[in-house]
Amino acid sequence: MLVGELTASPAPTILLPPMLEETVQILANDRDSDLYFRLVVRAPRVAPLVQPGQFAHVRVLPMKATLLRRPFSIFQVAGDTFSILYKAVGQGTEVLSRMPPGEELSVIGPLGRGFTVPQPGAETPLLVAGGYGMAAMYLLAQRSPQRGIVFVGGRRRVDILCEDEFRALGWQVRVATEDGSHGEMGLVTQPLLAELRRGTDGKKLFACGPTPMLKAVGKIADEFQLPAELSMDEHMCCGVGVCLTCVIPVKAGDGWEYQRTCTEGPVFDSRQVAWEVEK
Amino acid sequence: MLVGELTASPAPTILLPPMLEETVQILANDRDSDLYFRLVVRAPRVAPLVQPGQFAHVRVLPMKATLLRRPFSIFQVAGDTFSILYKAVGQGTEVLSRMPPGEELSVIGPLGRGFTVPQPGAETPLLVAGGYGMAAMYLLAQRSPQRGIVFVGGRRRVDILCEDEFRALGWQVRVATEDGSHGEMGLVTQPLLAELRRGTDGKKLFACGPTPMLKAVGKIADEFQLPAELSMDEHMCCGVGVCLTCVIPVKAGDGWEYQRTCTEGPVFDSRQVAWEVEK
Amino acid sequence: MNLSVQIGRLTLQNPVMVASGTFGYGIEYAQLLDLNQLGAVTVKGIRLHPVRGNATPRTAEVTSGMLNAIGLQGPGVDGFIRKYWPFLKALKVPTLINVWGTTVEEYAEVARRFDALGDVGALELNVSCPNIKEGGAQFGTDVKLLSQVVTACRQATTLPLITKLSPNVVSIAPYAKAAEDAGSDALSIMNSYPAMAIDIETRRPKLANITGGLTGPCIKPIAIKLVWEAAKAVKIPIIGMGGIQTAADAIEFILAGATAVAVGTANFYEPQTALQVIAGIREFLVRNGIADVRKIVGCLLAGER
Amino acid sequence: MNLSVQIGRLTLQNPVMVASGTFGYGIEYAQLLDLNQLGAVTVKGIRLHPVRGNATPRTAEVTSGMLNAIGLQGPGVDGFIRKYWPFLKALKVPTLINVWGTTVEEYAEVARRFDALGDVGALELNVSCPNIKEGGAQFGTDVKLLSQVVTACRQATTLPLITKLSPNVVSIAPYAKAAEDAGSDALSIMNSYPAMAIDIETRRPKLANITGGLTGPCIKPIAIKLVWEAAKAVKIPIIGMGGIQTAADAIEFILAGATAVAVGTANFYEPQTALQVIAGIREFLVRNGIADVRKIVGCLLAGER
Ligand SMILES: Cc1cc2nc3c(=O)[nH]c(=O)nc-3n(C[C@H](O)[C@H](O)[C@H](O)COP(=O)(O)OP(=O)(O)OC[C@H]3O[C@@H](n4cnc5c(N)ncnc54)[C@H](O)[C@@H]3O)c2cc1C
Ligand SMILES: Cc1cc2nc3c(=O)[nH]c(=O)nc-3n(C[C@H](O)[C@H](O)[C@H](O)COP(=O)(O)OP(=O)(O)OC[C@H]3O[C@@H](n4cnc5c(N)ncnc54)[C@H](O)[C@@H]3O)c2cc1C
Ligand SMILES: Cc1cc2nc3c(=O)[nH]c(=O)nc-3n(C[C@H](O)[C@H](O)[C@H](O)COP(=O)(O)O)c2cc1C
Ligand SMILES: Cc1cc2nc3c(=O)[nH]c(=O)nc-3n(C[C@H](O)[C@H](O)[C@H](O)COP(=O)(O)O)c2cc1C
Ligand code: FES
Ligand code: FES
Repeated sequence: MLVGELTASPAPTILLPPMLEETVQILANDRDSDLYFRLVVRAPRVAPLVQPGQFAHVRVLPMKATLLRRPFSIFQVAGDTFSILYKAVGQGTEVLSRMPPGEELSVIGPLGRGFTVPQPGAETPLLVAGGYGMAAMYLLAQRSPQRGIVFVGGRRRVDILCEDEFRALGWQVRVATEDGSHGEMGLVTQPLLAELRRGTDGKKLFACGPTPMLKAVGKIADEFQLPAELSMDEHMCCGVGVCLTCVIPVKAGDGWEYQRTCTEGPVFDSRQVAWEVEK
Repeated sequence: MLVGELTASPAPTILLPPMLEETVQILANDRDSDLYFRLVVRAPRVAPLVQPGQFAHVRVLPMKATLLRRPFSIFQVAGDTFSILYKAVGQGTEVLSRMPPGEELSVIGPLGRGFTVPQPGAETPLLVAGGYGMAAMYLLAQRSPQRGIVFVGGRRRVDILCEDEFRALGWQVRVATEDGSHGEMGLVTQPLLAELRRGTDGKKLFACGPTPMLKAVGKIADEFQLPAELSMDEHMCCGVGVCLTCVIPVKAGDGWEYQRTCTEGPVFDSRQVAWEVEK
Repeated sequence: MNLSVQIGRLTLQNPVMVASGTFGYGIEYAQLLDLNQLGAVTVKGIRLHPVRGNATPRTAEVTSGMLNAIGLQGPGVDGFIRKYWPFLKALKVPTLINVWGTTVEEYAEVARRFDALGDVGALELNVSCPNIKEGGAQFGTDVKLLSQVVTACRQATTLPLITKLSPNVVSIAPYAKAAEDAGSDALSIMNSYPAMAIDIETRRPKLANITGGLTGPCIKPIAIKLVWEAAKAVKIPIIGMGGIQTAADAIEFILAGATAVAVGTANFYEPQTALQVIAGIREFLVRNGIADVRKIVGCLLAGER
Repeated sequence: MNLSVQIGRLTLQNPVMVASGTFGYGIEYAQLLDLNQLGAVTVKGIRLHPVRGNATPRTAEVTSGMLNAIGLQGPGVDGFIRKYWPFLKALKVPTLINVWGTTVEEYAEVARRFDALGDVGALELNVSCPNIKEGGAQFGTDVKLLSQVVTACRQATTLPLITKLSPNVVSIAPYAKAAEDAGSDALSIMNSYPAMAIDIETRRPKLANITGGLTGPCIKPIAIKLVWEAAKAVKIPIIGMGGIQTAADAIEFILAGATAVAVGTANFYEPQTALQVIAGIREFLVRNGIADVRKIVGCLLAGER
């Protein structure tokens, strides 16, 4: 949607993806494993607009002295509902995990620039996901007409989410856990490297997970000269591009500039990320 | 209880009534009429200590950005429970009114200096109550071996609480409402004046309600030269005497001083209250 | 019912604007609310040249508020005019340009550039940003420098000038007076308050910049007091801000002496806030039988119990 | 595990005390917690003569905090000694006397009286109360007056002297330094911040005094910053306070540079707070394998990413 359409201006120059604010009702909010939960909401206006890799900015209304929204990747979309897969890590997610069906949340979404969905005949997608990063990866796998391989990693067995669901989509799944309790023992980049050593032709990487993992995937993409799209995880206030909180260093011209993960991202071409800029 | 007992000090000089902090469970929290609710809590440690006119300082835990406790007169005591009769007027009482049985509150109590319970053969008690002031009056009526008359007043019929319960205790009840929807039309001081004009011998006034009502009762006590005990309503922070928020002007020597309603009160001898001090 | 107010020669259709740095350049929120309903849009602080801003993390959440140390990232005057001005110019409501610089001359130069642009609603001189080493708060905590900045800008433009004061002073009255005397048409009160938070597990400050500015509902009682004090000291209108979430908050500022108000941090968690505040002010006036919002500006009843 | 810390020549068994004006004279809380577990008890501000205090309403609740304008009601030195000292003297933990006056001489006279009393733990000079017309903050926002007060008290007593600084200054460093140079053994940071709230229905200020002091969790980020800044400026220990509710809050102050902390407003809603904070600090040290709380004082890792 062109923002210019909203005004009488003859000079609309900035393209913004469609977004809106919606009060949504919780349909389900169940524990998946350990500290992970799946939240399903009825969001007839937001749900149809979602692209893989986009996120919803959620206001957990019962929090009173904690005001900001929390960003979550959109995990699944079905009819007029969408769901998120979240880990209870702090105040917001803990309060969220105790909210029963029927209660309401305020959502702004869908937000951000998502992944490029692989088109038929394009590169074979290799998805790399750590922890709750599997959420964004799932929607990408589901929407991708091209099947590929998902590499999922985590600390322990409980951090491996929706493995069966990836298989049900017809994707291969390679699992690694740091404690070896499930799949290969070690980091998720190990099975990825093994796969790439077998050949890199026509492959493309997509990754979502903790920043060290993204950095490792970026380095691997560099080494093997493969395209890679990384979904970056930064703290966000507004989620819509006004506050300039969520920036990462991105190459620009001869140097670099700060770009917003909520607007120019969260998905960035790995070649653009200026990892070397020290904070 | 002598605080001195708590220390090795040989010079304990200040008497403080027993109080404690207790986490209590909500047993019932039902609407009485209109905006009035009755809350029953299991408070095995606080309940046995309560004297009529004392209050509980209640922390409504789900309030997050609103931190202070709320004071409520203790309405009824039964076994290891006590109840309060409260009106939902603002943030705290509204949140409280939505708390279901089973949830917990933190209570400090019983606090303050209560009413002098009429002893057999002493003056006939005339209780004057407005709105939620009926709560404190009920416990006094129940604990008083001497029966008397309760004058209850309010804006409308819904502001007249526990009328039947006063009657069940064997007390006479005279009702006045400002809109005439129940009992006499007008202020509660009208039936009181009518009663006093019939004779004042051996009568003593006890009052709890809005400040203008207390002031009127104080004036009537003065005119008829009757003893009166008034339960004063002031905003409170600590409830235990440390913050000096809740003070009212009280006569002292030739002049007056600020005394704490939470500690020297809430019940004051009406002759002591320095109404004439302008704020 | 009149909601319109006057800031210098600028007329606002209602007294509720959005605060600089919390609303980008307007366009970002265009899909979420009707910008043409606002009193005005104030854009993020602009200096002459593009600014990269501070390292991250740039914000931290604190009790009933947040810290930020963005470091005034921005596209500079030219970048702004190219990227955002066509959109803003087409709005029916005025745009306020939040201006800063590292020298008095830079403030004046930016003022001149916007004067030449035409159609700008007003300039808001940010002499109170706590998050940059040069410029910003240094001008706002020194009465002489403050006078110089305002005087220089006054000479550079005929646009309405609003001086955005720092809360971080012993008494705000002399600063308010100095801005008025130097030709400011209005004051904005307040900017964020210098503050800090520490992550006890990593033992690091939560902000890369170590310190940042505190905003949100937690600062409202400080802001109300500053507006009240400044209103007693000057005759020019005041734009009150700091923690506004509801119409009641806005009315508190207006009673304290603010002619208009701005919604800041609340935009981040509830983009509809400004519109809700406008509706709520209207309701309050109706309920109290007041036909004009200007009738309640500064109408605090104090000392007359 | 060592929790004890040193404030001048005074040893505290642990670094957690209660803040002046939020704990009365100790005795009021004696039934609700074991006072002998505290680092110290600080009593409500005392001047030479009894003080009636301000008119009511004296407090108002605000978002994540409160305003107060008590006006330092108190029994004066003699009244305090007669009514409260026998109880306090018998405690195993030191009592800190919060002292104020309307003249430099009065501060010194009160100091002399408490010096003569014996057994007092320390004097905390309150030069920062925002709620009285004479005295209080006027001494805390003028470096020269501050020096005079501290110097006069230093001459009047050999008791440890703690200067309680005002937050309401452009930079706290010169005040911290002035107090240190004049012989203060420690600093308390911070007192309440000047603020205000209005009841929009009655259009009156919520406090009879119009303005009051803001305290509670809402001010913590401001207090942390002031402690950090002061700690860089002086060598004497700092007692940090402002919004402490949890051990994490207290540890934030300690990392910023506080040797001890005080719990204030939180006492009102949760009298056990100070004891919970002590337990939590102990737990934090155990969890991090630190044997002595003094090892983390000022250990903020800043600028070394
Ligand atoms: C684009 C994007 C997509 C995300 N998708 C998911 C997802 O699908 N599932 C999921 O479980 N989590 C996801 N996260 C992380 C999620 O936003 C945080 O876990 C959550 O905000 C933590 O909130 P809290 O109140 O529980 O934690 P607290 O630590 O109490 O939060 C304090 C502040 O820090 C911010 N914060 C804390 N951790 C993170 C983090 N990792 N990333 C960003 N902000 C953070 C919070 O938003 C809040 O402002 C995503 C983050 C981003 C940026
Ligand atoms: C000794 C005493 C006994 C009381 N007994 C009862 C009772 O039995 N039943 C009952 O319904 N109410 C009683 N009250 C009043 C009750 O405390 C208030 O209605 C309640 O605190 C309102 O809280 P809120 O959060 O709903 O209102 P808000 O207006 O949101 O409260 C804001 C602040 O003002 C204070 N406050 C507001 N109204 C009053 C008031 N009338 N008195 C004191 N503080 C107030 C609150 O405690 C809080 O600190 C009593 C008050 C006192 C002092
Ligand atoms: C993230 C952020 C960025 C800000 N940037 C600016 C700015 O560029 N210029 C300015 O004058 N004020 C800036 N401010 C201050 C706000 O305009 C406003 O004065 C302050 O946030 C107080 O209002 P609030 O509590 O409603 O947010 C910024 C505030 C925030 C939170
Ligand atoms: C009701 C009240 C009364 C206070 N009285 C005094 C006082 O007498 N002397 C003083 O130095 N500080 C006084 N203070 C300030 C506190 O000691 C403390 O510095 C401040 O409250 C900040 O801490 P907090 O946010 O934990 O409350 C008072 C604070 C409150 C809330
Ligand atoms: S979160 Fe505000 S700009 Fe990205
Ligand atoms: S409420 Fe604190 S002294 Fe009475």
